[in-house]
Amino acid sequence: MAEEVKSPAPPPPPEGEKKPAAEKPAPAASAAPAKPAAPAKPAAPAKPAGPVPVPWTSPLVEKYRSQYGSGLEAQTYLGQNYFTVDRSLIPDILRLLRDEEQFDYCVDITAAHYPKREKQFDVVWILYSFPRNERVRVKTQIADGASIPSSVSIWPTANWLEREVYDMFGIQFDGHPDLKRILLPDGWKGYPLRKDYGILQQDKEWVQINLGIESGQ
Amino acid sequence: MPNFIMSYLGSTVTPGEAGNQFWALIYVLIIFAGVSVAVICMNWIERKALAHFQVRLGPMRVGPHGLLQPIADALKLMLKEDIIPSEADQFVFWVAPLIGLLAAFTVYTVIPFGPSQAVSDMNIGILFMLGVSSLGVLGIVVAGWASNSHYPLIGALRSSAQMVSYEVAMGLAVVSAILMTSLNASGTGTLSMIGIVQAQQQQGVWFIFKFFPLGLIAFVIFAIAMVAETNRAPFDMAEAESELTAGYHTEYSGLRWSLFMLAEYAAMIAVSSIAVTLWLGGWMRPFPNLLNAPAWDFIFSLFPGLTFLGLAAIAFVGTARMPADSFFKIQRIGLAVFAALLGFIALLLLAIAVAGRFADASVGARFRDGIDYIYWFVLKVAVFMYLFIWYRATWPRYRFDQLMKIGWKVMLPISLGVLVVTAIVGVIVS
Amino acid sequence: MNDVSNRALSNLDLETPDKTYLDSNELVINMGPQHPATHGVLRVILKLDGEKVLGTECVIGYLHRGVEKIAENRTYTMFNPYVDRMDYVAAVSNGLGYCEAVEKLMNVEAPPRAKYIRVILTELNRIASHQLWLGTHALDIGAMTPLFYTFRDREEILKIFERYCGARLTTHAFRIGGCQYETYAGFEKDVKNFLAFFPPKIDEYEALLTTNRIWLERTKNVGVISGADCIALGVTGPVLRASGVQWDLRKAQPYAAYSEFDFEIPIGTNGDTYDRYLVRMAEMRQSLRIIEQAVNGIPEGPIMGKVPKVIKPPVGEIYHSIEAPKGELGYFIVSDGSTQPYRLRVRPPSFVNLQALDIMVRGLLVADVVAVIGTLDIVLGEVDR
Amino acid sequence: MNPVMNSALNSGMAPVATPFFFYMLAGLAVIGGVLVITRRNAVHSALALIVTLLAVAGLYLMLYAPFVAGVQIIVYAGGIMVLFLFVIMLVNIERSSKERRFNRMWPVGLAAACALLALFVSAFAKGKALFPDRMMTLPESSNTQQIATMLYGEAGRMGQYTFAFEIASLLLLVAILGAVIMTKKKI
Repeated sequence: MAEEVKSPAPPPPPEGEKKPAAEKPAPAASAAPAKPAAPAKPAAPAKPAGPVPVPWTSPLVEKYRSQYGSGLEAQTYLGQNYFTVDRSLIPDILRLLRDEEQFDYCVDITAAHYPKREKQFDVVWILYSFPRNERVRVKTQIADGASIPSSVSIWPTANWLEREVYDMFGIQFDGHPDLKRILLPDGWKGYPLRKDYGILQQDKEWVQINLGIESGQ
Repeated sequence: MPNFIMSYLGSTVTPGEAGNQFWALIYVLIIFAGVSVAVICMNWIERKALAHFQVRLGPMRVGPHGLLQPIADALKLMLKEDIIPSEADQFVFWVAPLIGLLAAFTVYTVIPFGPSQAVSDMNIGILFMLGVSSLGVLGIVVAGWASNSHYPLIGALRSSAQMVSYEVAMGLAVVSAILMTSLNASGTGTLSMIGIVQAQQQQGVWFIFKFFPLGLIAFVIFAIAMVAETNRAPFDMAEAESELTAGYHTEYSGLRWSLFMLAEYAAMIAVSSIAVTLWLGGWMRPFPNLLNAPAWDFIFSLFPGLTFLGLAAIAFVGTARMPADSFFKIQRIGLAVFAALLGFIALLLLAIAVAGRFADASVGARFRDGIDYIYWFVLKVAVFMYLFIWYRATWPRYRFDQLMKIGWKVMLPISLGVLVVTAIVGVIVS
Repeated sequence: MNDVSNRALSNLDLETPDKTYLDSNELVINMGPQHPATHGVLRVILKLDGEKVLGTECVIGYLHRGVEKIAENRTYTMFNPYVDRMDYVAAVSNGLGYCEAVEKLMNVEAPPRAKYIRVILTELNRIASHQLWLGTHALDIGAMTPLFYTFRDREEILKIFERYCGARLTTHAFRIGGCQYETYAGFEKDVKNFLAFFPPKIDEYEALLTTNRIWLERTKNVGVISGADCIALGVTGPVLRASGVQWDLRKAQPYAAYSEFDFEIPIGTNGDTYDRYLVRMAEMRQSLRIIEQAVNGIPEGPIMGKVPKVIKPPVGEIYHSIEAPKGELGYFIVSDGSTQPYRLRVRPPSFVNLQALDIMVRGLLVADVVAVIGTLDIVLGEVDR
Repeated sequence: MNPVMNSALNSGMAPVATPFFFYMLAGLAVIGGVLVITRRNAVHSALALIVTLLAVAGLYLMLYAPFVAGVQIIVYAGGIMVLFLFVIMLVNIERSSKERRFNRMWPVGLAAACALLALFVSAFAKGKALFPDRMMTLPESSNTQQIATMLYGEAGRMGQYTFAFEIASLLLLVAILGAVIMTKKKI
């Protein structure tokens, strides 16, 4: 019961993360619109590839690139900018973004699981700057079991958001004041948003002990 | 035998004064039944009135316009399982509602529904009333403690602090009214409930209008304090359902819970009676000294009958307006019977009024007057009851500290000031 | 800023020393998950000194349904109705955010008429959500009557929803690429009737509350939070605006057709419960303004954009957020080019706003906790997802 | 014949002041007092104390002192006992009920009780000499006014106890202020 129901169509580990690096200089101009989602609709069914990320150029990026070099990539996809940074740069980049670039509002922290990749997890910070009215995402990849510095000291709002990421993916945040499960009960085993966790799977032991029923399904 | 009954009915003294214990017992039973019925009526009226304040219908299913709803509720509560939490203090849990009920009902022994329509005219009447009604808080405190649960405990703490605090302002307001009773030739006042009303009669003015606006201020303070004393909105901190689920009676259910409700409503009627007695002339009809011709007596004695006639008319109109569907047949018949009953009572009262006018027997006239007194008293109390409902529909709830602030920092100084000024004015006038 | 983080971080010591809490003045009580004023199944552990709140801890997740996991196992179209079940009092807003996010990911755009319909319904929904908030909030503070008034008037909005799409609460009104349904005959008349019907009703609510002494005492200077604290804690929506930050995604980063309408962003000054009340009341009036402009200027044309039968966005990821009645509602979608989202993350405003509860209620009384929970306007379906 | 007047005449002036009522109230007071000191649970003790206080109030009534009885109910049963309960509810009943009830002071207490008993016995024995038999006159209705006269005096004349009363009031006022100052950190 536990394992047999996997997602009906197991999604292939996307290479979307690798692809941009390869195709970076290629047909950028044609597809990527500058600011809003362009009215030009792709004749969708025919073309498999939609718009692709293009390099993001701005003074901000130049500054950071000169500072950190290869550990940092800046791209734009559909008008949304994001950094892909090395895990080791994370605390510095986040703090700089808040202190110097006025990204004072941490909208969200989340993650995505790519089980076939060596570094299984993408951790994503979505930031917003009130003075600049601008969003930016910061992405990093970490391996299963690796931890990542907590950003609670940068944005207090990260407290619950990181707890949720921990709850759902099992990613450890170093320096988090109270890293424990938030949505699931404390004794629960398993991290439901990982791809190897089936949609009908549950912690049967917990359910039987705490709810006194055979199965929660 | 009729002579015997008539001698009671037409008596000029209370049974307590006469020292007739059997007669007193009858009065006690009548009052107990009357208050219980009043509470049931109040329950229905509150639900209906509140519903209409809030653009809904209220009970409509049990009986025509939900008239039998209180009875159905009472039955349900009596038949419910009596749950005592296992961790509760069994004995105290059991005894707590009785304390509240006892305190609420004992008060009625001195409430004067008329110059002789009271169980007893204690010479410390008002003191006794305040004292016994203050015992009611014991029931609440003890109930909250015995439940051995947090919300009831907080409710009990709030309630005890609140009631003790508001008793102070209440007592001072009462004293300023009692001071006014001493403004007569002999210079001696009275604590007797009947005496207080008679003092108003002698001075020819309700104390609410005495030394305007002093009497009015004292009355307003009392009117506010009595809402707090009875734990009603907007001072219903002790049972604030959004904060403490149900406050001190969270763990209570069934009959025990209904005893709390009974005590609460009985206490509401009791404090309203105090207010009516002290400031609104008690049983007196309007302008008893100005319009004192026998013809006026007769006209005013028609009021009880006319009131019931009006109620009967409302019920009849309600019957006529019921949908003609056969589904409503029983309800229609029920309402018609109810209307007829009201009409019958109305006719009876009118007959008594007419008989009292034309029968020369003094006993008959006194009997008529007795009904008159009770009618006016109940009418005045009913106004307060309606105000209680109105408050509840209109106002949000005070926070506990704000409540205490008002009690100690606003009401207490004002009532103290009113007391002092009343005393000074009284000395100057006399 | 540091001050905020310290306060938000300071851990609660909720241990009861030696079970003799009655001895000391500290009392730990559980508010919820079954409690009349926690708006669902929120459980707040309160540490009290008498009635003063020393600290709180929220225990959430009682309504967790794994919406994000479900999304990974459903196609984009199939997942659409699920979003209605998050913030079920503002289902239309949820649907709008989701549809727009997927549209953005597919790089298509809804036609103008669909956008106008979306705006009308979303703003009606905002009013309905605020009405529900007002009723329950007032009930928490002890005023029973506004609840019934707001439910009476909310019915008019739900009737419009029902006529439009058949459902009243979980409407599923929009589809990826536009709207499924053309407006019904008389839609505009219904909306215009509502526009005439509702302003006096707002006045009625305000007559009951705005200048009510008790209401003022219960809400003024209660649950104060500064704009800087709001930003640090990620609090958005009316709570942020009541703290004096004039920020509304409808203006800051316009979506749907909001850039075409003239409206104001009401803000408060003190960031207390009363200001949040005023801001939401003003927002209802502004919503009426938007609806009026939209219904008068609604263009003719198709209601569905050119989207394929099978929704299959290209590989990539997108974050799109809208101004839901509670705050910023965001969708972060990662697509692997298949018909199902590879990862779908919902950024729920209620969840993030609830985090501010602790610093808002410290030092207040139990009664204020109830008021503050009410004023945060959380929906547990969205907090727990 | 009017039965009302009849019964009033038959029962005389003091229908309730019978030995039965006296012994009932006195017994209640004693039982309550014993329960107060023997109950382990402080709330039970407090309830027993309330019973005692109410019984004593009844005895005051029998002594034609209704004002004192009323004050007893208001102040002691209604006010002070509520505050007692208020405090008791905040202490830990479970732990205090496990503690030893009688500490080392019990011989002193016993001695005091014995002395009191001896006093009562001697008073009872010499009662005839100390209190002349049946000298007490019943006031016609109430002694409230007499109390007032003693405390406040009559027109222009100071009462017997006016000075003592005012001193006591002042003392209480000082006590109130002291309590407020001690509990309030900032005024």
